[in-house]
Amino acid sequence: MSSYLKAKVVENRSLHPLYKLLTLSPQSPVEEPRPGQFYMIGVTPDPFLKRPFSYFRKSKDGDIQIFFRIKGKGTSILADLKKGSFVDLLGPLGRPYPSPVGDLVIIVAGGIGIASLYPFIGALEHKPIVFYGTRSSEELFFVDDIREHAQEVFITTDDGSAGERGLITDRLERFLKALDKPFTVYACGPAKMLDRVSKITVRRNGIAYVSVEERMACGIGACLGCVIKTRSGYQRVCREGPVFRADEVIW
Amino acid sequence: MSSYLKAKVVENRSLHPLYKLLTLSPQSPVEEPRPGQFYMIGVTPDPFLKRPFSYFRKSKDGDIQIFFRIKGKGTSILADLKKGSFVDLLGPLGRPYPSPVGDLVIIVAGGIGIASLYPFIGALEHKPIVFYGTRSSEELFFVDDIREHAQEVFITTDDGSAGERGLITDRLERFLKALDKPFTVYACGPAKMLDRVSKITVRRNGIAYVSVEERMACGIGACLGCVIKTRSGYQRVCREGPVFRADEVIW
Amino acid sequence: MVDLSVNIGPLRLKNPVMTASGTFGYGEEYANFIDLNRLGAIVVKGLSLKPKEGNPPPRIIETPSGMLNSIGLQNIGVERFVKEKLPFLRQFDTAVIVNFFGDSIDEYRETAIALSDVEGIHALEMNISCPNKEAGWSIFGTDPSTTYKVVDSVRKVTGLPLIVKLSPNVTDISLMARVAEEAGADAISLINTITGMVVDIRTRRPMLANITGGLSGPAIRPVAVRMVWEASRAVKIPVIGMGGIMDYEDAIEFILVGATAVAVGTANFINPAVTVDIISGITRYLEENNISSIKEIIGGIICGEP
Amino acid sequence: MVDLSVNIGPLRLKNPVMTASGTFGYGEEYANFIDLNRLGAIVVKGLSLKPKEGNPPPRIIETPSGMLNSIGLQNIGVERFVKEKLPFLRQFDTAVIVNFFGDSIDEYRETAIALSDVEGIHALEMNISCPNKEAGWSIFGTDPSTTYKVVDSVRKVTGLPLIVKLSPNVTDISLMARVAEEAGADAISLINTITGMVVDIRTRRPMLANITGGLSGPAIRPVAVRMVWEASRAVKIPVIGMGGIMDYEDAIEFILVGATAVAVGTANFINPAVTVDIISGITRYLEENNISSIKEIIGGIICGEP
Ligand SMILES: Cc1cc2nc3c(=O)[nH]c(=O)nc-3n(C[C@H](O)[C@H](O)[C@H](O)COP(=O)(O)OP(=O)(O)OC[C@H]3O[C@@H](n4cnc5c(N)ncnc54)[C@H](O)[C@@H]3O)c2cc1C
Ligand SMILES: Cc1cc2nc3c(=O)[nH]c(=O)nc-3n(C[C@H](O)[C@H](O)[C@H](O)COP(=O)(O)OP(=O)(O)OC[C@H]3O[C@@H](n4cnc5c(N)ncnc54)[C@H](O)[C@@H]3O)c2cc1C
Ligand SMILES: Cc1cc2nc3c(=O)[nH]c(=O)nc-3n(C[C@H](O)[C@H](O)[C@H](O)COP(=O)(O)O)c2cc1C
Ligand SMILES: Cc1cc2nc3c(=O)[nH]c(=O)nc-3n(C[C@H](O)[C@H](O)[C@H](O)COP(=O)(O)O)c2cc1C
Ligand code: FES
Ligand code: FES
Repeated sequence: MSSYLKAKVVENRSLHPLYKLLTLSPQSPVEEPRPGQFYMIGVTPDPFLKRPFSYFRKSKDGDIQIFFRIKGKGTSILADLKKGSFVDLLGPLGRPYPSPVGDLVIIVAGGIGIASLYPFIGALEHKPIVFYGTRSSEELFFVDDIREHAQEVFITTDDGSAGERGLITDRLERFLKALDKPFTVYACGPAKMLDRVSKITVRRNGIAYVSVEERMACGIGACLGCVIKTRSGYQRVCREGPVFRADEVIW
Repeated sequence: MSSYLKAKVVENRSLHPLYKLLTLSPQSPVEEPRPGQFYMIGVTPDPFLKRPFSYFRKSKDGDIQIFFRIKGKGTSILADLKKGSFVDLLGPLGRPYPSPVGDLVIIVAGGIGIASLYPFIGALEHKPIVFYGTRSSEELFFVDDIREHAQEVFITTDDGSAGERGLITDRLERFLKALDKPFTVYACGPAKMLDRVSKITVRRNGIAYVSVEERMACGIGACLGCVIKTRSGYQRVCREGPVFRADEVIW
Repeated sequence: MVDLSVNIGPLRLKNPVMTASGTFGYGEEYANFIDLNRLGAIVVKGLSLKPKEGNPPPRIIETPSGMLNSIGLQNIGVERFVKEKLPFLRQFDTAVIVNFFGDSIDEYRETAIALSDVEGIHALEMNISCPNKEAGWSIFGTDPSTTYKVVDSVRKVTGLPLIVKLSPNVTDISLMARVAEEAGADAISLINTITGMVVDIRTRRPMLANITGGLSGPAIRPVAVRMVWEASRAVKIPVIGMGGIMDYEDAIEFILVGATAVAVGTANFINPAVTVDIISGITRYLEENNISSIKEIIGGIICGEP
Repeated sequence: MVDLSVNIGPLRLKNPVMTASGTFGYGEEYANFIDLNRLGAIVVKGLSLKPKEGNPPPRIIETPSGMLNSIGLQNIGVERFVKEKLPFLRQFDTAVIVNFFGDSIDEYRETAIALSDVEGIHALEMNISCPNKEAGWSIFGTDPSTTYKVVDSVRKVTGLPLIVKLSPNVTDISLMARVAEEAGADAISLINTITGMVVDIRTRRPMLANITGGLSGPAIRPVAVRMVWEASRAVKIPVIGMGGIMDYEDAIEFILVGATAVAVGTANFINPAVTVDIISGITRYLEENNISSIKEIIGGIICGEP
């Protein structure tokens, strides 16, 4: 059950000029979010529509944290929110990451894609192997936390300022070539990355789940605005997703 | 010469739940305002249009002060402005109160109408007689200041909580009946009050100047949106006004 | 207690607040957020005889005080609606109005027939803002004679209250309102979305895959209010007003210019409980103004010298 | 240096940014805030042969992301304009475009004649969104045959570049664009305001004394962009795009969908220096994208699969 309520800004911390960690205290009871689910967050009257953000984690006080990157108008307005102000919060929404079947879980995060995968990494029974690619070392976040909950963390950056220089999908591909066990991949990041992850995984007979993005209006399945093309027709990212089986999605 | 510039909110003080004293520090040079002139003040993108406010006075530091009453959407947004935020400021605009010809100046202020008359009272060569009417004692402001610059101050309130109970125009009428000298009236307040002031003054062969209000878009005479009906046709409040000879206005 | 009930032709609604088609899914999406029993009526997403896939994404984009959509009338078709969605809606003491469309006069008629004897459907709303395959895909609702024909053919096959939903993309809304009335509509509803487009100057591509879409939300409200005012003066049948209603004040505004009921669309995306907030607000407004029935203020605008 | 110049038929503008009629007075009102020499063109407040008083106040009201106005075409008339306002405008190295209107075909023609041999007027823009006293005060620009007649009669009496300003309150903007072209327009401009209204629910009175007014500002931009796109694909003559342009990005959007030039209206009220900000912004955009002439991106929208 999702709810619609006011939430108070407890903190809106800058982790980088473009990345913020927003801590929200819901002013009425809310359902426990599960990794992979998201919230619609807004301030009226501007921006007009709410924006979707993944559940990132709970703060020490049990408040909801959102980790976001400033992209355009909506995220700029959210980035300017002061402590003590209020937002409209709708959620948790969408389907969470499904539990893995086997033991070997591979996580692939591109950029801000880490936001939705972070709580999933922490919640897994068996420590996963994490692939995390970003532009540069400055845009790598929470790596120590992740290491704690991971068997191993592979990092790539576009500029080589941390980990290997190059694409995270190339690093993943190399890794999978050397792997001879069944595995499940969970990926979140830019569409191009997800497409690539999907192809690589299929080639190695693995299963991949991807968390995809699309512009949203309602967030609750009512407007049919957020569809992506899948083998079973257009599916709503906010309702059937945001997590889809990669081989279902038509890129 | 009026200018368009950013101004910083130095203070936004509540004098009453509905009245605020806003202190603005212009971020570029601005022309000296004259009593009766006004500014268009806005914050983008909401409210869409700027709102007109009279020049009230200078702060000790030489900043511009605006005294306003919360009426609707625009004034509510201005009322919430925090210290350190910025507004768009256009002005000073319109024609100031003209200098009086004789010695006897009578000021008639209704409610927030005091905002535009306050600096005029202080600037007069000969101390005026001030009539100041409001709803109740709580909505009377700056009376001590005014007394300092006035020969005499007559106060009325709707509920009798300060001064006489009743309309300020009735008090004015009584006063004028007993007067046998030439006089000039300057009035600002609700349209009904101005109409009444105008009629009373005409009857006593006095001259009256009224500062009128109309909704505005441009503030600089370009849109023809702010007209009032006068004996010489529609006139722009922002350009030919806001101060008009009372006998020119068709109420 | 104030009386909120209104009549849309033969259909009695317990209050004048309904949902706008396409913004409220099939009702169930909002059951988490509001008690559906409180609504005057639920108008469901537009149906066609057969399921329809809709347009490719991206389908929506925010605009100043509004949004564009190009859903392309995606829907599950009459059969699945009746089987999968209607049973849920029958539980509620709220009128169910089925919005539908076709790409030919025949399809309109067949769809109306398929919907007409189904338990739990209380009225039909025909969306005529869609392309006519028999006329070069021009829009049914922008040509008076086509509008007459399609409404007339539906009128002849359904005994349900028939609401005709007008397109605002016309020169003369009064004319279209009169045509719908003459062709036998029990009520008209307006406005549907106004066609618009947005281009991304970085990629130089339209923001919607379909290039154009329909503008909704408060941006269009002044246009909607004007059209409802014009239309309601042109016809005797009840008018359902919509377009940018965000709160009870907006709803009252539509009622004052002549709407017997109102529909709330895009506002549901901003606040999923907005419809019940509006119903409470209208109740308060009537109480505070000592008005015993909402019917007293329908068309209650005062024009002319004060 | 990027080349910003464009041609509106026979008229060459140094850049594509002009002011929208009625929002820039007679130019002088803005001389405090910007260097008028920088503008592509100044379009002055609509003139009629004789002075016109306009509508009673209130004449304006804010709306979500926009405003309604019912100025009622108040103006000082051709004679006073030429005597009192034009000498000031002649000082600048900027094209002066005179917007005008009439309430009959004769008045349009006579006004055009009166404006045609005056030094310092570089083009005429005829506003056809106004009531025709010979046709029950219906709007000239909403009927194709009346539009043809009035444009044709003006075309025959003026040698100045003739811009026809279209009304958006029509079913088919492409048709109106073609009619204007066929009747001899050198260019078309659009959109004028969309008719709307707002009611005060406290007093139950319209917010404008005239009841209805014209909606402008960013609220209408998606509609304007769509209409400019449709119109510019329908005609060969240049199109001047306007409606809700607030910044250079919006201006580029209009140019990408086919506008050769743009006009900035309501935005002048928000920021009296916005026109020069837009000119600078366009210059920067072209430089950053290595585009040497604005002409290269006119109609440069990319549709279809990426
Ligand atoms: C289920 C889901 C979960 C998300 N979780 C997060 C998160 O945890 N942290 C985070 O930083 N971002 C997340 N996003 C992306 C975030 O919603 C967008 O970055 C945001 O909506 C952009 O809004 P804007 O107004 O700043 O940008 P706009 O000005 O609207 O657009 C800027 C750019 O962002 C793109 N964009 C706009 N809306 C979306 C959207 N809904 N999804 C993807 N791209 C969009 C636009 O196409 C454009 O390229 C998530 C998106 C979805 C769908
Ligand atoms: C030259 C001039 C000087 C002014 N000086 C002051 C001042 O010093 N202090 C002060 O508190 N107010 C002043 N006003 C009035 C002030 O501009 C309005 O109260 C304000 O614009 C209301 O905006 P809003 O958005 O809060 O109200 P809205 O929501 O727009 O409207 C609320 C009510 O205010 C009325 N209103 C809206 N705009 C105006 C307007 N421009 N003038 C009068 N009534 C309006 C509306 O009709 C409505 O009844 C002045 C007005 C003018 C024209
Ligand atoms: C996402 C979306 C989908 C819509 N789908 C339909 C539809 O299927 N049938 C229809 O008649 N109108 C449809 N509409 C139009 C609305 O019912 C309504 O007429 C319009 O949005 C104006 O109201 P609003 O501003 O309150 O949204 C849709 C509108 C939106 C925003
Ligand atoms: C206050 C005002 C007055 C206007 N007067 C005229 C006019 O006299 N003649 C005309 O053709 N258009 C007139 N217009 C329409 C504008 O020129 C323009 O077409 C319209 O406002 C859309 O552009 P915008 O959204 O940038 O304002 C007027 C618009 C406004 C807001
Ligand atoms: S955002 Fe409305 S259906 Fe997904
Ligand atoms: S506000 Fe535009 S002319 Fe006065």
